[in-house]
Amino acid sequence: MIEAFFAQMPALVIVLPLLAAPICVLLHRGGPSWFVYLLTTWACFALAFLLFVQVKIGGPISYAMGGWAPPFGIELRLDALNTVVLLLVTGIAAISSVYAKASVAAEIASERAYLFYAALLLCFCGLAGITVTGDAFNLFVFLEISSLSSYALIAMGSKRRALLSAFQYLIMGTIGGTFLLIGIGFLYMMTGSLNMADIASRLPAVADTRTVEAGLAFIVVGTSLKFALFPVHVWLPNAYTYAPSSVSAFIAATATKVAVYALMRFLFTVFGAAYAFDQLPLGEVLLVLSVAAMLSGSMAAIFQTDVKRLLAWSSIAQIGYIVMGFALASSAGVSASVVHMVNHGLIKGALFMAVGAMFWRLRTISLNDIAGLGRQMPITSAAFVVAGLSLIGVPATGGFISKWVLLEAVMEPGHYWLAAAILVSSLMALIYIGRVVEALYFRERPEGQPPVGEAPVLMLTATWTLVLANIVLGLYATPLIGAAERAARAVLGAGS
Amino acid sequence: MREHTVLRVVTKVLIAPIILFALYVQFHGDYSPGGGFQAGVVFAAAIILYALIFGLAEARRAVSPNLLRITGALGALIFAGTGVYAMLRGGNFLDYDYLAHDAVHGQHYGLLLVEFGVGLTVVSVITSIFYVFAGRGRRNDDEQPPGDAR
Amino acid sequence: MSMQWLGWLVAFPALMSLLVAACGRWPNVRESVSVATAALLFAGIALFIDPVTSGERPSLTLFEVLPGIGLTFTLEPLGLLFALVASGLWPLTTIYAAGYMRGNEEHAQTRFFVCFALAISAAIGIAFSGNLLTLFIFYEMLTLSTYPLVTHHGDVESRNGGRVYLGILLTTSIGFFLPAIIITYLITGSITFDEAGLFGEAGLGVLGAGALYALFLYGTGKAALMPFHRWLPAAMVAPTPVSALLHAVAVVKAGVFIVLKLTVYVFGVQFLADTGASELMMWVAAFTVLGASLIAMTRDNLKARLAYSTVSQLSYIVLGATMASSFGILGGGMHIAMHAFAKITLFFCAGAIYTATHRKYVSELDGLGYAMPITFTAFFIASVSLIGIPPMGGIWSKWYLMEGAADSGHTAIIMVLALSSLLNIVYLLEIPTRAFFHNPRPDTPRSWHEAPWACVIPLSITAAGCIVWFFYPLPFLTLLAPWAP
Amino acid sequence: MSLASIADNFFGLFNYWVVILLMMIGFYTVISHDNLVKKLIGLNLFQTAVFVFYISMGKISGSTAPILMSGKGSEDVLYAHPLPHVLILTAIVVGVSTTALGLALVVRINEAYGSIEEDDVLEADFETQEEETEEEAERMARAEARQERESAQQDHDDGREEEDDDRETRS
Repeated sequence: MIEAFFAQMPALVIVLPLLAAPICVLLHRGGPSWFVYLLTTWACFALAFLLFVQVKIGGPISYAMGGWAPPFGIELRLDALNTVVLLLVTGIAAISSVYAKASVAAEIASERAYLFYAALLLCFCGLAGITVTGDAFNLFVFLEISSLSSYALIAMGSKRRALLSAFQYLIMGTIGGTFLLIGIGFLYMMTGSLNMADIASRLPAVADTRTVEAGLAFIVVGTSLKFALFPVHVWLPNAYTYAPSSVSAFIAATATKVAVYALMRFLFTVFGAAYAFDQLPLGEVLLVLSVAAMLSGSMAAIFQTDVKRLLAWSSIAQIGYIVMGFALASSAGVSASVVHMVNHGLIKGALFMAVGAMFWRLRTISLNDIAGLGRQMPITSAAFVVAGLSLIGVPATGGFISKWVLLEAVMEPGHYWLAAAILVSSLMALIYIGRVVEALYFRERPEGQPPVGEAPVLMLTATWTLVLANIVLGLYATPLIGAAERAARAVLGAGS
Repeated sequence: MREHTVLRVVTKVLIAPIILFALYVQFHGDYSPGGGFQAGVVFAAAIILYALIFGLAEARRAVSPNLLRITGALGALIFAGTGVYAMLRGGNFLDYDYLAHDAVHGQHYGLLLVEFGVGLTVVSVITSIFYVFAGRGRRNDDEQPPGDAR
Repeated sequence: MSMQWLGWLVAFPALMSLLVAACGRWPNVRESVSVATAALLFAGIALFIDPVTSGERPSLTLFEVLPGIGLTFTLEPLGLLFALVASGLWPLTTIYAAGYMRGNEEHAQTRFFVCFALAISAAIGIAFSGNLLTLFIFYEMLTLSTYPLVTHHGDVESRNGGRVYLGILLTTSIGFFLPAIIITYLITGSITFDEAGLFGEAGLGVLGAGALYALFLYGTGKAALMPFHRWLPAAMVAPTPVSALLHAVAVVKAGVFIVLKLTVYVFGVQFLADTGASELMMWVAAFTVLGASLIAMTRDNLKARLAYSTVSQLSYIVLGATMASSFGILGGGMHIAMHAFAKITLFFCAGAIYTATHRKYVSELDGLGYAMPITFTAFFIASVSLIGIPPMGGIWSKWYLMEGAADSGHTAIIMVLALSSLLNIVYLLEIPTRAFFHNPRPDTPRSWHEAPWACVIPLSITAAGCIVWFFYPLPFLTLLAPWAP
Repeated sequence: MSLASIADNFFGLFNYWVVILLMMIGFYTVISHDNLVKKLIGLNLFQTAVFVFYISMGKISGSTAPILMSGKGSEDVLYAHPLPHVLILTAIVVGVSTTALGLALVVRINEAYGSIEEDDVLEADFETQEEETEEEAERMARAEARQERESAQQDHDDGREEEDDDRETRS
């Protein structure tokens, strides 16, 4: 029985939220729906952890959907790379589910809360699906499930700008998704298969055709749109700014990471590092774009007055770090990418949660309105400070470890200009986080504002869980780095 | 458009065959072209036609949005539940072989159940979308049939 | 001696800071806890003197931060010296701070004492660190825990000062120090401190080694080498006990201590002497010595003058390191202690003057010597010690530094040291001279007298220390024996 | 290359030309039009092009619909590849959902702004944003001035009392 259960775990990670979403709709009430959401995400987190251990011990797992053996049926495939991403996604979801209750009660009309949770579960299902699937077309479907539900979630934001932001995201996201679909079509045309491993084994025979090159280009552009790489990032700041707090925290911490994962999966597992980076100058292109993303994102973040928008721009910069890592196509680079994916997920989750807690009290989140909150919401503000330090890359936090491994990865082949870009961008992070911290602690509350108290306990617990996870990963990074190195070996070993 | 006798009569005559056809497409999906999605759309078309001719309020009374919410969720649950049931029987998710005593029957049952779930959800969702769009901004005067606006 | 002690000693002040925070409502209990913590810490560290001087190198690895790189504490003579100085002066600073903070009715005193304890914890961590990563972690912790102290007043001026403070220190550490560590790691495959240096077989040329050395030294922003010295005067907006702690004990000393430690345990004195890679930074330090002294002469604000004096004096220690000779290290190590005693006395005096009279400009101090005789006598003693005239301890460090310069053949450096002493006379002795030999300004009331006893006693003790170390420099010489002739 | 082969190339690949044409029309519409509904129409066209691309991919010359034949000669029948059809059915569902969601957003944008022209909407927002920015700058200046005044007075209150925790901010 236990063995049967272990064998079913890969599917359960997707099936549980898929079952839970309609249950939420049936329940028709916010409170019980929240409970379902909480249970589902924590169950998935536990599953992801078991899967992580299982893969670590026993190697990759393959699961045939519906009993149709790959390459004909849909295969769920778990290896060292996607178990880490899955652990991140489910972990953030589990913690943000604790956070969601109070935040949703404040921001979403109570008669629609159950729909909100259902959409959140679908989004979660999509993200988990992208992570575990080994089938190219299935990946597209899950990507669209998660995107569609996140458009809806963002549109539930309290300001009317949320609607336009969601619409713009919808246009950009759909174009990205369609590009991905075209790319997968090209691959299918040339190989006659949709299973990633199968495509990978058939590609070398036809690799020199323009069709495959075009397919690669479409896939890169399509996924880049989804994770907001530099020139196609315009949807992200608005979407994150106007989304409800719990959605910003969840999506900022997971959605872009999962899209990056999708691109990594295609580049390394399907095309192979040798094809994508040696035969085509993709590495150089991505490196330049990642530097541009880091510098422009950080620069834009410095000039924001809305804290959520500031964090959104910082996300664009941080995505640059992740892309830079795997664009090096070295083992150290890929593992640096994975490390930063996890760390940035934790950091941004914590930051958006802290900001969401302030929003919960103030209903606004501009630098002026949060002025002086350091005394009135000390726990929330302290969480923001610690997570901010991690974003800057101060030692003893997760962000430092990211920077360390990334610098190591870029300096190893002697790319000192990339190292300089990373450092400059970190120092810019110091400036924009510093602005928020100064507003929190060194300015007085705006005149005529009544004093406010702390956020609810559940919100604080969730925020601080992420903050503490950050510190633990900063002091004891060996397991994370070990996992990331296994991931790098897994994808590079399969590709080259 | 209730005044148009021709339309009313023709609609009344047509709706039953449309639904019947939808059911045919639905339940023959495992033998011939068809299946839940197509059947669901056809079925929803019948409801929408009814709403166009007899008014949104009338349609809402016949097929209430609340019912649609429940059937929509139920459909998804049937779909996922079939898969989970297969899991409980010892197979993989959606492995119909395990649903009955032998694989052939199992495949039939599985396909029927899953397509039924899909169909149910599609009917509900498409009709709900129609209700939401058509009812937008007219909550207060439901007497006005939406067809007049077009 | 159990190795676990090392970890506990680092954690002890940080843990006690929680107790201090908990006692926030009862100021007397809070201050007692602070002083007791400080004294216990000093005693705990002193227990290590014997084993370390007899050649032991106690080491403790708590856990691995990165694969192969642990959070490691290793005790060696330089670190022990720095830890002793920092923890020895802390109880005095705490007593003084209690007097100062109450005397000036400062706000948020609990936060002040908590951050104080955290800063000491970080300083001890730096002293004990066994590899560059541990060092870096505690270095940043020190910067961050002193930031709230610098911006203590919370007004616009202190905010700007804090901005400069944090900006320069974090920029240099993240911008220079971190890449330097990673380059070291990539070249040598190790970042653990080693008595023989790490670059022995790396085949690093003079240019590469020189560039890396410069990267490290500028990365150690706390060593205040020009042009990254601006944070030090900027941090003067802090209350005076903070300035004393920052500029005499923990922060700046941590900076120069790191310079010494890098020179000895990462590059190796022999390696630097052979390649001459540290020459460039030696001239930078020499320039800083003279430049900062010249700026100090133009400053009328007492604390700003002392700050620039600190910039100048710190570069003595950097000079000691960069001349790449045993005598230089010895002199630098001595100067860490001597300058600490002298400069903390000077800041204590500046704070005592402010508490008693609310005057902070040199030109306002005319004739105050008769109202505050103890304070200004102590100021005089400390100034003489800094200048390097017997019978004050400062002569020893200057002596060894000059010997080191002669030893390594840099006669020009001897000139620099001599010239700097002359400049010291000009800008430091002006203050006691004004206090004792000028007529009081007309607006000086007769009722002015010494600051509270909690301020006066610590500064008397530290001033006495300056004299004692002239006659009894043995403790430092024993600790620095590996570099002694 | 002879004219005939060029023509052959062109007409032989006509399905791709159709796809490219449709796709570009759709893409251009999305980019160039201000009207949100037109943008959605463009998006639909764009997606439809991909659907056509997939379906034409599954076509085999001389084949029939992939429905299992029974009876005489059934084993010689050439079927079109059914898998692309199935795939694209899924993609169509995704497309329908996207369109429905997009239209729902447009309806609500229309309700919130009274317009579905992107320029008007952005302008409306820009105006409110500008007002907010001005207001904020003013407030910031006031706060700074107040703080400088206060720091000049040098009075700081130590340890403000616990705030009233129960303040309900729900709207």
